Amino acid sequence: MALNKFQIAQRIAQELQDGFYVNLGIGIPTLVANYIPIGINVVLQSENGLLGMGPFPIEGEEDADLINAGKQTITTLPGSSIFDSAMSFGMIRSGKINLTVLGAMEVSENGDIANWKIPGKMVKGMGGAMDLVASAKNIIVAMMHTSPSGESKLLKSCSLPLTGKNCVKKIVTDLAVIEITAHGFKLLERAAGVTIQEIQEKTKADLIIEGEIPEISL
Amino acid sequence: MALNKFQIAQRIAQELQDGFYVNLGIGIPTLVANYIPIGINVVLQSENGLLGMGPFPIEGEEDADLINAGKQTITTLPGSSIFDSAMSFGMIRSGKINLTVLGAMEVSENGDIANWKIPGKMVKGMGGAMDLVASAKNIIVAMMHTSPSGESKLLKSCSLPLTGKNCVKKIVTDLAVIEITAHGFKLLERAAGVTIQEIQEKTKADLIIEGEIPEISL
Amino acid sequence: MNKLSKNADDAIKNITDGQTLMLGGFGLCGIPENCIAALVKKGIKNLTCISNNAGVDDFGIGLMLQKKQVKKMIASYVGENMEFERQLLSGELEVELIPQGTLATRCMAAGYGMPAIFTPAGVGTEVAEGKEIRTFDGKEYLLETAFEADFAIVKAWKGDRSGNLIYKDTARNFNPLMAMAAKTTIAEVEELVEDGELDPNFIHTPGIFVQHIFQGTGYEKRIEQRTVRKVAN
Amino acid sequence: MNKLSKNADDAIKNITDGQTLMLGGFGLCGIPENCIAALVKKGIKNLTCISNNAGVDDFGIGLMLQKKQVKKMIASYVGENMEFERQLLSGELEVELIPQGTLATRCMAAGYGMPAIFTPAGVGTEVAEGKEIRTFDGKEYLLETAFEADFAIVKAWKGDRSGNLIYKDTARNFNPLMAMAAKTTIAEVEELVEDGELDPNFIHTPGIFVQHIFQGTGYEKRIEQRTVRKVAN
Repeated sequence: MALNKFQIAQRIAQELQDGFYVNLGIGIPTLVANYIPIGINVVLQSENGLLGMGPFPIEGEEDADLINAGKQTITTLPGSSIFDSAMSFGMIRSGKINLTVLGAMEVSENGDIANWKIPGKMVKGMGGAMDLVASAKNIIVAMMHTSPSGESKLLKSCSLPLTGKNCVKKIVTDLAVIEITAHGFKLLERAAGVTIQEIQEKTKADLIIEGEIPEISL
Repeated sequence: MALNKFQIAQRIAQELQDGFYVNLGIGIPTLVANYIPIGINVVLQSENGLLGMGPFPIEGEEDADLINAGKQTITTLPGSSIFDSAMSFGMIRSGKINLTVLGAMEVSENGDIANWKIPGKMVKGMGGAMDLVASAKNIIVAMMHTSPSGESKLLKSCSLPLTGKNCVKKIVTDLAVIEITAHGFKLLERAAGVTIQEIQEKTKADLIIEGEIPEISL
Repeated sequence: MNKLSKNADDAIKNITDGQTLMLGGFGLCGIPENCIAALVKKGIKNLTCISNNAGVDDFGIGLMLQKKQVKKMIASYVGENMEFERQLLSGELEVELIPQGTLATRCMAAGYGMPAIFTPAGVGTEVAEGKEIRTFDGKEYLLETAFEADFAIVKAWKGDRSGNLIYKDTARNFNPLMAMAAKTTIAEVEELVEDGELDPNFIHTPGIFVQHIFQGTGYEKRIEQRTVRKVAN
Repeated sequence: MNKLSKNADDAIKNITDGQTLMLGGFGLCGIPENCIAALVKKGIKNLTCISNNAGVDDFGIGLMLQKKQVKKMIASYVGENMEFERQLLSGELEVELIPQGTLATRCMAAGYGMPAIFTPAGVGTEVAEGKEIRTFDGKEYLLETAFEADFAIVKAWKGDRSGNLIYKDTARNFNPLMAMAAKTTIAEVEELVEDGELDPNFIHTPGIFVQHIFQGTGYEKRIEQRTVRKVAN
């Protein structure tokens, strides 16, 4: 059975290591914060200028001056720090963020990602995504395997304008966990009950299959 | 009669305008702070990271954590601010300092300055002087007209390694006030009782003399 | 030198049609509400605006877009604004979308007297078109130039007569960068205090960067995404 | 992850011969006294040190020079140190003197992931020899590369377990820049506090840049130029 978005987030949370500084994008990536394993301390960065992002405020304690990059009201934690946008992207560019999780519209088998523009249709801008994908060493994409109309979002090459080239390291979808290797998409895990054949059918590029492919365990 | 170093500082203080941000180098330039005209408010920058440098502390109140670029204990004033060295030189490079006063070993008629090195003899380093002279729009050199051995410090071209090129706008010495123009040293004022002839004799480049040359009034 | 302006109208009085303005804020957080209102009231036109976002339809820079005061918008994310999208798709509005870190660093470059910076953001994308690419240590970077702006308009929490500013929490964002980056900087503050009331050791923007300052009024501080949790048991 | 070191010996334990170290401070103000003492005690050799100054003969980096632990010194001003001058003129010590703003900005470039920066400092001087010169808007700039350092050793006033640092007054200087710029950063602080005791809004160095932190002891805080005035009447 395919994973729902919460389960995708839960699977990604298994990638967290103690002491990681993590940037979570808007959408499914944000949910990863709810599944941080016990005993693992991670510090969440919000690129508008905060390290140590805490949970949403208690009702009535919202502060317009304290938001995350998704413009949501949030809180700080003991050990938090606030800084300006240049320092924020400074720490991103200099590789201090250990893990970046973001959504995508398309990912290609060489790790290109497209998630900011549909020509003539959607013009929202790239925000901080281009800086993040150009700088982070460890980028995981969280997304549905196919578009609402059933098209594969995993492709030989992206059709939409790119956000970054050769940058994605891993993809976690509702169907599978896939690593981007020098030779293309390598299937690491599959959703419980989902066959390799189904994943291949919904992937518009060849999957590398080596040995037994275990089911995703949550 | 030639000016002493206090009078040189006093003459330079006449160049201050209300609201100026000023960087004063070590030596005679530092003394300028003692002659700020009444009604003129200037803010002194110390390039180690302070705007609004105040006077020396009252005896017993010295704080090792509060020094100026000459490593002297100082104080802050109401309206002061502290910042790191990158921001300090950021404001210098972006031209926010209205006036820079520094000493020199040599100045040439095209505005080159040498003040950081005597090859094989003195190796102290340039500190912030190269940044200051490369960035400031308004640079006044405060120095004796001649070296202790009587050599002119105003030259056709500098013999010592340069600190910066084409940057000095004005020179105030014990003998004269000289402007650097596109055509060379232009004599603006002379010390009381000092003749134009004496100044020319002690200057190793031609002086431009236009009209009456008034005496320096303090 | 007196940096105090009476109010927003006074502070913006030298801004004229066709100029380039930087406006601080991230979304609606930390935006100069008073000055935006004054710009709308005065009806200054053909502006080039540099700001991370373009407000929402009825607040922030969105108010200036409604009045068609903006000729060109330089921003990183504009997804919150339908009027913006309409003007863009119809060709009424010129738009340059650039990566958020590039936006921040091009401000910093201007403030720090650096004519250009190198960033990897946008390499291999349409952002790189027409730009110089340079390889350092095997990695490609774009050469991006410092912004040139006539005015920066920023919002701070507290400020003093010398122009020193401190910001509150994530309302800091682009404000201190833009404050350093323009020919003239206007700061509106929630609370204007006397010199000496702010600790010199905790100033975010030193006064040297600020030419005009005033205490704003009636801050709405609209929240875009009001997210809360229930009180824990 | 635990960033706490027991003391200076513990904090510097991974530093080895031949590495490049950044050391914070301006003159003797804001220098990491405890770590310097530990480096001297351990006798690590062939170091390349990046620091604005080289201490005085019997304090600061001067102590490491006395023990001939420094192979190369990168600094902007070294006029306070006779042993330094002796080693330099005798050829025992390799020295690179660079403008102070260039030193600061090359640190910042490393911390901000910018491989190089442009500065006008040194154009037309021997500092420009062998360097790329580029003209922007009619003005010449040198291309200066970001520093690469194995360790940064900084001194702060207060720090917490997350590695957040605040500095006191002009003891800030190069410390926050170097803290961002090396592969590994060691911070010694006068007062180590629990997370939550420092106001997030007034942190000078966010903890992400700091890998090891400890509370130093016995700070001498030597003053180079004790200048005072008499009490006013």
